[in-house]
Amino acid sequence: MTEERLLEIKNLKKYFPVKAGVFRRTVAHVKAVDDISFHINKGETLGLVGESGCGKSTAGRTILRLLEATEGEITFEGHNLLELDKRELREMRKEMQIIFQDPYASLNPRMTVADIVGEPIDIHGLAANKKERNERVTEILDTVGLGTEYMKRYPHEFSGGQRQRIGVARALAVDPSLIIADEPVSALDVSIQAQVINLLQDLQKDFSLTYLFIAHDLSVVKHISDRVAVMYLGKLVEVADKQKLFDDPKHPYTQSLLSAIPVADPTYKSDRIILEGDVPSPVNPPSGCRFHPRCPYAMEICSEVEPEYKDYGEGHYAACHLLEQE
Amino acid sequence: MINYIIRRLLILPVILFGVSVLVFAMLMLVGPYQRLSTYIKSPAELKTANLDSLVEKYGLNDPFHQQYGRWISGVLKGDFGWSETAGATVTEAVLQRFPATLELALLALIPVIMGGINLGVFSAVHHNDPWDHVTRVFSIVGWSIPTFVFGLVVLMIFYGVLGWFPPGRLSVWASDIIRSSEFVQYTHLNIIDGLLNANLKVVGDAIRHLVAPVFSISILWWAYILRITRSSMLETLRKDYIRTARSKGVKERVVVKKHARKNALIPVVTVAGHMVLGLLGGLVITETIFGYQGLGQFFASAASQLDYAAVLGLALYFGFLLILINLCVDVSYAIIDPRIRLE
Amino acid sequence: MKKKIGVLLLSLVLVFSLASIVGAQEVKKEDTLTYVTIGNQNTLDPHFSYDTGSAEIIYNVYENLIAYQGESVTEFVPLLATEVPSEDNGLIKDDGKSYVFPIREGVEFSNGNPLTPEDVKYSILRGMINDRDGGPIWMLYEPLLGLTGLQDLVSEVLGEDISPADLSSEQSAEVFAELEKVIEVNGSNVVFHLRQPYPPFLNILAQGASWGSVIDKEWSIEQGAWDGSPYTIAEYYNPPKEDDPLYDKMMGTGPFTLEEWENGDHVYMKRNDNYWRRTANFKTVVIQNIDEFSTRRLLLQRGDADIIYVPNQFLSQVEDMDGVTITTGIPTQQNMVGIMNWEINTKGNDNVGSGKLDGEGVPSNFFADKDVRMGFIKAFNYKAFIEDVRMGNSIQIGGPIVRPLLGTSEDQPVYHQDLAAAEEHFKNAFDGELWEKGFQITLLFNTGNSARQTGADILKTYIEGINPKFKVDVRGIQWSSYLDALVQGNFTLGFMGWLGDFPDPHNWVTPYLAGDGTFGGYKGDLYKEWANETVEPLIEEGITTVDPAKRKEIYKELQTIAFEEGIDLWLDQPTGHNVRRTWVKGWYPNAMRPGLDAYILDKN
Amino acid sequence: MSKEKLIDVKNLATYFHTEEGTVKAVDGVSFEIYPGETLGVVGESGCGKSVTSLSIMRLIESPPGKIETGEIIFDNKDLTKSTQKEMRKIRGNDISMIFQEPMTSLNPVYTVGDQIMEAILIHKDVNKKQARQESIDMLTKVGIPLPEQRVDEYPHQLSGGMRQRVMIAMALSCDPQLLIADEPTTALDVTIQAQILELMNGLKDQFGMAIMMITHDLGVIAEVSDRVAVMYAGKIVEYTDVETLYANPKHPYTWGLMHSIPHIEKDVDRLQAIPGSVPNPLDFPQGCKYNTRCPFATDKCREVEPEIEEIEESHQVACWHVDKLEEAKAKEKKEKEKE
Amino acid sequence: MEWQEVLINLLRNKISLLGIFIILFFVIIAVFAPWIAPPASPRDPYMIPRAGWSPQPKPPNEEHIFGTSENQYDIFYGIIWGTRTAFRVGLIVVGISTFIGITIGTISAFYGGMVDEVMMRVTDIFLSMPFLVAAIVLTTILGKGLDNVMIALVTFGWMSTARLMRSQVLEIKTEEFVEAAEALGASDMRIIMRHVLLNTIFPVVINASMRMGSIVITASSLSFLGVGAPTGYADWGQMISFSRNWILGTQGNALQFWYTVVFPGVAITLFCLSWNLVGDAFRDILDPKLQN
Repeated sequence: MTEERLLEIKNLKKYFPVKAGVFRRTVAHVKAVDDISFHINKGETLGLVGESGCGKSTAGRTILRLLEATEGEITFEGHNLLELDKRELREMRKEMQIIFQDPYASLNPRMTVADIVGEPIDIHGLAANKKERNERVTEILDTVGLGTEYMKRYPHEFSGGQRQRIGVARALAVDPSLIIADEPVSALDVSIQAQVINLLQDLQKDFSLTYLFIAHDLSVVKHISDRVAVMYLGKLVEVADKQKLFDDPKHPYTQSLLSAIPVADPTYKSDRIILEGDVPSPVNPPSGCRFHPRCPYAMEICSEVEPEYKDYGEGHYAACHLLEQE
Repeated sequence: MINYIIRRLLILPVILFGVSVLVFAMLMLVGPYQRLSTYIKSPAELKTANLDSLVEKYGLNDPFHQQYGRWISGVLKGDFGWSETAGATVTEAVLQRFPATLELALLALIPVIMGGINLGVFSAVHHNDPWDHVTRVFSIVGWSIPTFVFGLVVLMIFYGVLGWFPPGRLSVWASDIIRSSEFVQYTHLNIIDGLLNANLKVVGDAIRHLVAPVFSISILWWAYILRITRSSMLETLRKDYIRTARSKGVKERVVVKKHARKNALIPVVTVAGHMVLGLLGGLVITETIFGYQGLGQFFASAASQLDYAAVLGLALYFGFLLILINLCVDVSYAIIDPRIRLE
Repeated sequence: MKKKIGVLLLSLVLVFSLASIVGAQEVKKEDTLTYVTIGNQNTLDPHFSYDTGSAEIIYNVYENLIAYQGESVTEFVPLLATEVPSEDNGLIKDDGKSYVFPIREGVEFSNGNPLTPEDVKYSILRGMINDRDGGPIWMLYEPLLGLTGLQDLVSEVLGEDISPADLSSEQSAEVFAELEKVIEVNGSNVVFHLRQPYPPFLNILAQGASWGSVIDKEWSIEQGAWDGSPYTIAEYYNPPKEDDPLYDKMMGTGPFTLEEWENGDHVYMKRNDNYWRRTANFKTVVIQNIDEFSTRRLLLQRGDADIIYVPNQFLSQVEDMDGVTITTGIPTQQNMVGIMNWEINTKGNDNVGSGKLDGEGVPSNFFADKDVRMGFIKAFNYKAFIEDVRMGNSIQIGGPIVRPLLGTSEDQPVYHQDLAAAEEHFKNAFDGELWEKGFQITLLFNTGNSARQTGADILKTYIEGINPKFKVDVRGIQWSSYLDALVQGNFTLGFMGWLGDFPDPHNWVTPYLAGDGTFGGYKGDLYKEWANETVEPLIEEGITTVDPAKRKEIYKELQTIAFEEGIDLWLDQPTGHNVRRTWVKGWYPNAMRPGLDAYILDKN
Repeated sequence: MSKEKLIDVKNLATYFHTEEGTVKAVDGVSFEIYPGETLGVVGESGCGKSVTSLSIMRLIESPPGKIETGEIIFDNKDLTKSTQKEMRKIRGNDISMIFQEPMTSLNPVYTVGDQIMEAILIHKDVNKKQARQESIDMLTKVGIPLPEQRVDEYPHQLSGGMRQRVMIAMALSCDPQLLIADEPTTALDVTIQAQILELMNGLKDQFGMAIMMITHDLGVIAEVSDRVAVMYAGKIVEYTDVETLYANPKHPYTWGLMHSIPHIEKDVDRLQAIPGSVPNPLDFPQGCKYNTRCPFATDKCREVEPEIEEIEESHQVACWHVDKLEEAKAKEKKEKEKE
Repeated sequence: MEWQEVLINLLRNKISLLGIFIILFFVIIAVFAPWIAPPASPRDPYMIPRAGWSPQPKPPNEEHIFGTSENQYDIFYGIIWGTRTAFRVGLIVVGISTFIGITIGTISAFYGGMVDEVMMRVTDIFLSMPFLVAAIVLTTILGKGLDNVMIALVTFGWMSTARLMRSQVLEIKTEEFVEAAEALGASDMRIIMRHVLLNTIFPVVINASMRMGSIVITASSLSFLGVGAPTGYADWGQMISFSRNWILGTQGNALQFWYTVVFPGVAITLFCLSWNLVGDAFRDILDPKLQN
């Protein structure tokens, strides 16, 4: 595999202000994404996992500049995305697309499939005339496995799986190189998930796409990703090659996450690490290592010093004091 | 929540300022001589009235900011000016009429809110039953009848034919009583004063005069509240926590009254705020028809006579009232909904 | 819990309302008179008041030196004076320039203060110093000094135009010295000194409820009214209504006292038990203001009102009512006239279309052309108006003066509809140009006055029928705008009414015909010139002549000029009516009485 | 098994009569639950698993819903024939229920304590003070820290996991014999899901109750169930104990489902997706309802609906072509061995 | 749900069908007014011809099938041409105020921040006067006449739409399909027009349909209070105000002048009712919360 970096994230931060008081002044920040760095290579799939509220979706949206980053650097094919002006950004959007979680909310209910898929073509002027546009739409729909007979229909006439295909088709219409898939299958029925996962994999091959695959379901992430990044409370705790991460998770959080997954095999018995308590609020995250209140191996230093996020060999990044001591 | 209320209170002067500028600007569309006619009642007065000196005297030809400044500096000192329509200072006129309107509005609101909510709940619980259809038809038809038609019909039937509910605020004999020295007017609300003085005849007479206007003004809002409550209730009855309550073995009556109604009231509270707004408008018509001397009638006549001190004063007063009502709405939200209260 | 409160409240309402329904029927108190009318009162200060609403109250609380006798508007009875002055009893002296009033003794104000001649003098002078803008006090200045107001007197005395409000105390004293000459206390008499004879002077003094009312000097000064000093004219001249100390307080010698006044809503008056004549029959008199006719009607029907105001057009609704008496055909001192503006302002005035004689509008001098005026006059359907609109309750007039005043007679000529003549006049107008080109004009009326509107509608109907090129629009506007249109000269033709101040032809010819009259003054310079030459000398002669026979001829001539020249569209003099419960006894009409006289009434 | 059945559902059918037509949400379902065991009901959305549970509770909104046929024998009574009054005595007391969305299943305007107490006050003869104490005890049992404080808090002040614990506390407050858990962990994060599942397992033993666990997650089923019913389009298509099901699925749907999900413990290059989508409940296909998606479907499948039959001991399947599946399994095994 | 589907549902719903039927009935009357009631003066057909000068109403007869009102205005003519007036006032006022409301609400919600703050405070200011009262003031100032009535109603009639729109847009703004459009590089204008407006329009249409009725009532109330349509103008509110002093009949014959209030009263109530019926049914159809 050639290690050409398509996307490089450096020290990305996204804070949301918390306003309170009589004058609605900003009194605190929700540190949804707090200083994360990673990269995605061309043609690979990077899985980004974490529990709800850990900032993974925010990270995805911030990379696309659907949300304005608070700080950091996002380099995409050599351009720093954060420095683009509105017009340049609009141009750049052809290269990066997003697929959403909720197939019901992500399609405009008042537009026909042809219009939904045709919209990116209209916006970027990718078709010279109506005929060409329709041909292109037909072609894309065909690619995602939808027949042309659906073109004049509205989203609510479709099942969840078909809708997700429409969402994929829309993303594909501009012929992007990067697709951020934000929990693309978690709202789908079990029997449909596989269809969409297979489709995504096929498309990746056919169009040499790069994916940032955001999900909370580790089994899906494991299935589809080349590398996996684990987030906890706005921070990356571990990033590694898929095999390495699942065989040899270094961070205690990754370990407990892996052990918490129920396995569809009644004979399989795992030594489950049950974490105590809930994920703390990102407004006022714990000091030091953010995982320390729930960490079964927490030490004194963990509550005081934030562990460094660093490479523990062969691109296996992690942030944990345990590892440093070893 | 408290912060929010403080914020609202801080914004109050801004809104009131805006309202006063808006109304003032509207009034300035009228030429100075035309505005002067407030002071001239008949052609006979034209003979000796020196129009130009009057314009001069009242400063009607001055630029906007000067006239406004003059007025607002008076207001800041508590002087809202003289109302020709009322023949009193605006403050006096408003204070004098406020109890009447308050009494009417309160009596109109209480049955509306209580009755409308209960009917709405009833209608929602009996969704698609004949009773539901009857109340729905009532609500749509009730909402479609103009107040002035309805008021006239009510007057015709209940006073003209039956002689039950006379117009005005009190009968002459009753007003003799309340003006007598034994009778203490604590609140100027006749019903309450009557009760406090243990004079049931006055109470009875006051109520007798209030029934018809209350009835004709509230029919519209009954229909409205009913409708909102119904749909809100229908929505609430489909909520998961209703299912939870049922799954605990809670009686259906309790499910409706305890679990559903309180939640369903949250949107109704907003509407109740709107309702008060509309009610104030409706008072203009109702008070006119029933010869009930309150703020609504005052506003109508002040407006039609271009009595600008009164119009401005009343506009500010209404604005103030409305903002207070909105605050009340917000507070009642908080009472009902802990999510807001504990914010 | 909530439900219980609801049930409780509901049953309370039911119980109370049922109880009161039963209880209310008995209460038709005999010692209370309830009069329900419209509008509101401007003030309770007699020297400020110039409207019937105020007068209705003032009339029952204050008294004058003399009053009209019964239904007559020409004969008087003494009231606070003991005799009515006349040439015969020698109390009118100096060829009608001095009037002597012996003041009645033993009369007290309702606070117990005795009435003295000094009070009378104070009352007259206080009124003349007050002399508010637009007020009625010109009616004292005109007979006594031949001036229109205090401003004129100041100019005359000081020889320069200073506003009375700016007088120094020395100047004030100087003016006051001249002013004081008009009235003199002579023992128990009060003597008025007129600069010129003024035949209707007694009428002016007899007019109740306003400038002639006698107030209590001591009490008035206590309240903060004019302090009686010669030096303070500036301070008390033309007070804003809201600062007038007598605005909402009353202290008269009359049969009733003021109990409570909520302007625009109600007035309660109590019997004055200290009254110098027999005390009134009613303990309480209530005047309620309810603008909605239906409501008033129901109050009458249910017996909750004893007397109500019924506009002419609704008379039919009370005609067959049980226990209700209606008196119609009462002579009044008012008329309705179509005023024609001789010099219409054409700039920015959308009542005149293009403002030119081009078929799309009318020129400024449209009504200065006699043929146009006569065309309009001849096109009007008088018969329909009197019969349908007035429902017969009206007398047609042939000039500004109403009957039975001097200068009028039963056989006086009046206008009749004559469409052929109207066509002829229109053909002659503007040398035939008008007939060729046509015109477009907007007639205004003040909304709510359906008689005026119908008047305009009648003109529209017939004039448009004469020539299809004649286009007449009728537009209703607020009273304020209507008045504004008149003052600004935007008025074209519109109906106006005049309510007599005192029953003398002078009070009728002046507003309509004089170049500076209430209406005549807004007809432009063309009219002023014309009036100056033709009518004003006659008006002047009329008021300074004492001999009634001579005066009659003068006013007859004025009436004839007005009729023949078609100065205005002289329409009618509506007759009055009174609607009351039959149990109200003792009522009789008087054209000059402002509405209610509770003293003469009784309920069995 | 000779144990006495706690609840016996026989041929239950619940239809919804809507304007667009009749929705046969549950169409002839039979199963039983024994005391102390966990029955897993697995299926995709719209398969009728929730309606089944609501039918047992008699909480189907009527109209439009109606239990058409069948019996639900509980405590020697047929619940389908019970009055609502009788049902209220059972609900929350003998049978209680927890739901998928802990966010929306608690009434936002009452405190946690109020809502737990309500159930206790209805079913137990205690006063308010005792009820409150019991609520606090229950909160302690479901592992909520500072229960004395939490009892007076409102649902929105709690996290999702906490709320689900409150729901469980509420459901168990009257010591029910059967707990119906309708997707209790679907809305929760993996680590919280693990907590809740652990908690439920612990409480099950402690309270000695049976659980009917409804979920779409084959992993959750495998973890907690004793026996499993697989539902598809209003029918149970396979019904057996959990080990048998996972080791030897006999219905093509069960088999397809298991192949279509990625497994954390083993890697595959490509998932075997079930084609098509769940049929519209207003327009179910004729014959076997799975025939539109089944790789083994024949004309027979398209015409006649198979009844559920016991093909091995305590292994019921509703399929005409169990043999074909076995062939496919064998083929697959061979291929794997080849590799 | 789509337009066609909504329409089909509206036609299927008995309540809304009744409403639509009544509206159509009024539309036919309005369109064919010149044939149903030929105008006396073509120059201004909206002025009701007077059949005489008497102030007292006259009962229905052959010539005037609904009778004549106070001052002899032909009631039939007034009702027929008043239908046009009702549509004109309703459509123009609702149309313009809805447009203003949509614009302000959308801009306010879409851009947020200071823009939102200022616009909402302005809305608050306009909302701080009761609608009818504000309309009375402005109509009085501008003078009688239908145009002025419409100006007043528009001036004080846009706020509810603006607020509704704002809350709708705020809701829609966070929808994923809006984000999707943004991710595709769509301009703000395109997002507003194609995504936001298209999805917020139904509640606004419901609101507008409900307001059709109440605006006509308000306009009539102004006429009733004497500040609305010019005297004699074909306007239902004025027709009712003509009946105002006659509604009680005479003693012993309370229904003597029934025709003066019944015909215009029925017309205005039916008109308002029809819009409410459609609006109500519309809401039921579109309210996803009420759909199971």
